[in-house]
Amino acid sequence: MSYFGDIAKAVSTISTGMKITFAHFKNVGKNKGTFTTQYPKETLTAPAFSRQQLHNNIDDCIGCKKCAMACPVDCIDIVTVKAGADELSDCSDGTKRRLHLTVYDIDMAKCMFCGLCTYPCPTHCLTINDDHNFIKFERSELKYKFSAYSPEDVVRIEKEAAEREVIAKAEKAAKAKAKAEAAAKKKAAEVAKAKAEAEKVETAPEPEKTEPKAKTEPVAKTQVEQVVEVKKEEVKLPVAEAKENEAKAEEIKPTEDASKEANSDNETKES
Amino acid sequence: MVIADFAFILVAAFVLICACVVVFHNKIIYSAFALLFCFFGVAGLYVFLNAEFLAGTQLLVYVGGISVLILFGILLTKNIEDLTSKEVSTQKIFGGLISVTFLGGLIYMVNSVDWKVSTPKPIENSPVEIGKLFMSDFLIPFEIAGVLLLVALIGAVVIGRDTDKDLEV
Amino acid sequence: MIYNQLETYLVISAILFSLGLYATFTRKNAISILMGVELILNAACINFVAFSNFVEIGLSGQVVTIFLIILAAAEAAVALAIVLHLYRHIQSVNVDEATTLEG
Amino acid sequence: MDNIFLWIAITLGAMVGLVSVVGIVSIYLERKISAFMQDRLGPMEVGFGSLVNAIAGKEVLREGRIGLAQSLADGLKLLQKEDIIPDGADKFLFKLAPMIVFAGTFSTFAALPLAEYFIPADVNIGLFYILAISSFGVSGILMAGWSSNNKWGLLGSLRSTAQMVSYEIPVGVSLVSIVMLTGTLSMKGIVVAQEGWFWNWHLFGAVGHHGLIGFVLLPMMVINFIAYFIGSLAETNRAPFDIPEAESELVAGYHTEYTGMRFAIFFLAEYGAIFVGNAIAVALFLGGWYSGIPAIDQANIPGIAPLVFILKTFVLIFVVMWIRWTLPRLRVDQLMTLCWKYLIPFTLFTFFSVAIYKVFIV
Repeated sequence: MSYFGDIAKAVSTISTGMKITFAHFKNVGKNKGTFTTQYPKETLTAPAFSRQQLHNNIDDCIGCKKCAMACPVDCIDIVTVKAGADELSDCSDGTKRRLHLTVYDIDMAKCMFCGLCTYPCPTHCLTINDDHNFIKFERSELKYKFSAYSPEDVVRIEKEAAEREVIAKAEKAAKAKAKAEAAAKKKAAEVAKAKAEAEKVETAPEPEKTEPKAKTEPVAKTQVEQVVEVKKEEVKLPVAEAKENEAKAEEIKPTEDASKEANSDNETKES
Repeated sequence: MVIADFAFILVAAFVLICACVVVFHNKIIYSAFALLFCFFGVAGLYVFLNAEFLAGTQLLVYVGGISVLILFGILLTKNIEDLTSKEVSTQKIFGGLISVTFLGGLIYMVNSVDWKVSTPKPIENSPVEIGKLFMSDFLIPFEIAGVLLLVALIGAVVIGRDTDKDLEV
Repeated sequence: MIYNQLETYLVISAILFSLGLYATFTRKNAISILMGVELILNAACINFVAFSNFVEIGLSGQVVTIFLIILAAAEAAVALAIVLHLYRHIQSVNVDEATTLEG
Repeated sequence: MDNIFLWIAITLGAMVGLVSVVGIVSIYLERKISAFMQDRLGPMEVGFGSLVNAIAGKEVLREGRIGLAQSLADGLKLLQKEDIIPDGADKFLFKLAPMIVFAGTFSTFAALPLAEYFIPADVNIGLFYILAISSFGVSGILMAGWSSNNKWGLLGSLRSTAQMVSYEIPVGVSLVSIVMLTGTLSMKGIVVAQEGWFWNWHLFGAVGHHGLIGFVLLPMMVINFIAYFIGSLAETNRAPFDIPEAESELVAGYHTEYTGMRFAIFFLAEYGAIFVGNAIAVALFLGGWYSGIPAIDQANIPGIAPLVFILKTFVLIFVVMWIRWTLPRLRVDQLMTLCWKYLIPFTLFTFFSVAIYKVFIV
């Protein structure tokens, strides 16, 4: 009897399966039931805190190279040229900029999206955002160039910097000369003084040595505190940004979220 | 009809070339595939002989069955990389002599005998007529053929089994 | 009018027959010999069908050919089973090496 | 003379066109249906307009396409691909194999009765011819598998051959029942026997022609139809019987090593074989070009008969695809069990029943 029982079982199980697939077949295209997006036309917003694309706001960058040092895979390439006084505007938070960024390249082919480079940035100009459209035809195109200068500008800036350096060197040399002369005069004077106070008391230097030690310790503590405070600010900032992003996403596409919820409902039902 | 002649020459040449490949090619797998095409060409010859039903049978049994069986046999019994088959020269000479003698004799016979030929006329609905013949004039051979097929089926299974292992179970 | 002559078919079948004969004589591989036998059977089939077409004997020739095809199928199946068995015994399908009956 | 050549050329051209169109449409349908059953949308980008624009080098608009020209674009892509022949392959057989597989499928189209006067070759042994010539493709598959010098190819082709040869028995026996009932092997004759209302179709026991006693035939014919349908699935290596090209075991089976146009030919042949298998089912069980309502058939609307036939066939093809995306793959032993323990006994039973009906009742 199991022979016909098997046939009956086969018929019933096959029909059950076919019903399920046909139900799915019918549902596609309606509000529920499609799990994919038509990618180039419509894109999903990446989840909050997701690390996709590095972006540098070059107007705020002071060229400190802290990001390049923090990068574990050395994907950030920075070349700076010293700028003249007041040649560059200040950052949005008031930090002075003293360096021209002739090269600021991030190779996203090397990048491992750890986000470590964004934490040490003192002006918060290097951020990691949720733009995930990385499609390029050549690997070299994945090298994002953030420098605001064209090649001609770079040449000009380097030339100016070199001239300035020459001037600075000359000034320095002059200064050094003057200093040396002054030092020589001083030395001569000291020598004269020394000769005058040739044989006097010798107990004075001991208390002078202990005093600077006592002074340095409180200074160090205050530095540490400052660093901690800065870090706290940094931690707060991304959270606020993320909240803003979420709010924006909700404003723009409430329907999509609703459909997503429906999808998740479907999934739970199926499972 | 020139077209029919042309087509016939094509088919006949195809059959003979394939048969030559079967006999003379060194790679046995090539012989097997050539045999397959030879059967196919023979089916074409049957069509020229107003035997469409037989052509279909030839295709179904020879091309779809026996050729595939032979191919399976080759793949199961040979090292697939080494599919050449070597011949012995003395056998070649004697075999060739006998075959050529047979060929000459047969062709001489074909030419010398005065065949009582009538003009061929295609038989309408030949499958029905063949079926009627099976059920009347050839009933006993038909039954025997059925029994023979059954015997061959069982015999092939029994012989083809793995000597002792399966029989003990 | 080549295609409409009995002699043409007879000659083709004669050539096929002698080729099959040559294969059975010279080949050492058992399966090759089987192929030669199949060629010979096909030559016979062509003869039967040709006579059935050109001589006033009705469809008997075709019926006999069907029996031939049945025979060939049965023969091929059994022969291949034997060849496989031979291969298992002597690890070869060379008929010259199957010498256990020589004593 | 000239007329004959012209006739041959037209017929061959029409058949090539039919095979290609059927292949392209089936591939598109397969992609869409599989997508819908997996909650996707499938190809949506390449419409005919965008394809023309892309070839002409103009800007490609993305709006409003549902991917209608996707399989055509795929074909064009495959045409341009490099033709790779593996070093260890047997070059001659490797090149020959796809042609033979395609020829095996292509030749079967010759006897398909698309309409009463629209049969490329109305042979009086039409059904037998289709069965016989489709077995020619088996050797092509074996050839492809062996010549590509690839273990997966060889295993896949051996499996495929074993499967096709064994499933020819239930398919053949179930078709012989129909032949016995109608008394003809001609496809046209079999279809003409189902003229009239849809209960005259063989699936419903041809009640109209045989009277109320025809209801005896109804269960037999349903069993026959199901057996034939399962058998044709297995003969065309479709899921759930696609162990010859089981991706998880054999990469792609016998066409693992094939690329570019040769692969496309295999693909086309596969879909052509599916069409033929289902077209036979339509012609033998589902009334062929008759729509099932006499008024429509007698209205003499030009082109309605082939349309009805092709529509019915594509309904069955939809079922084939539906099954593919529902059922898991069978094991080899399950495959043979289904064939020898279930299909063959059932088809033999229906065969004897129809014989008894034919001899004693009609």
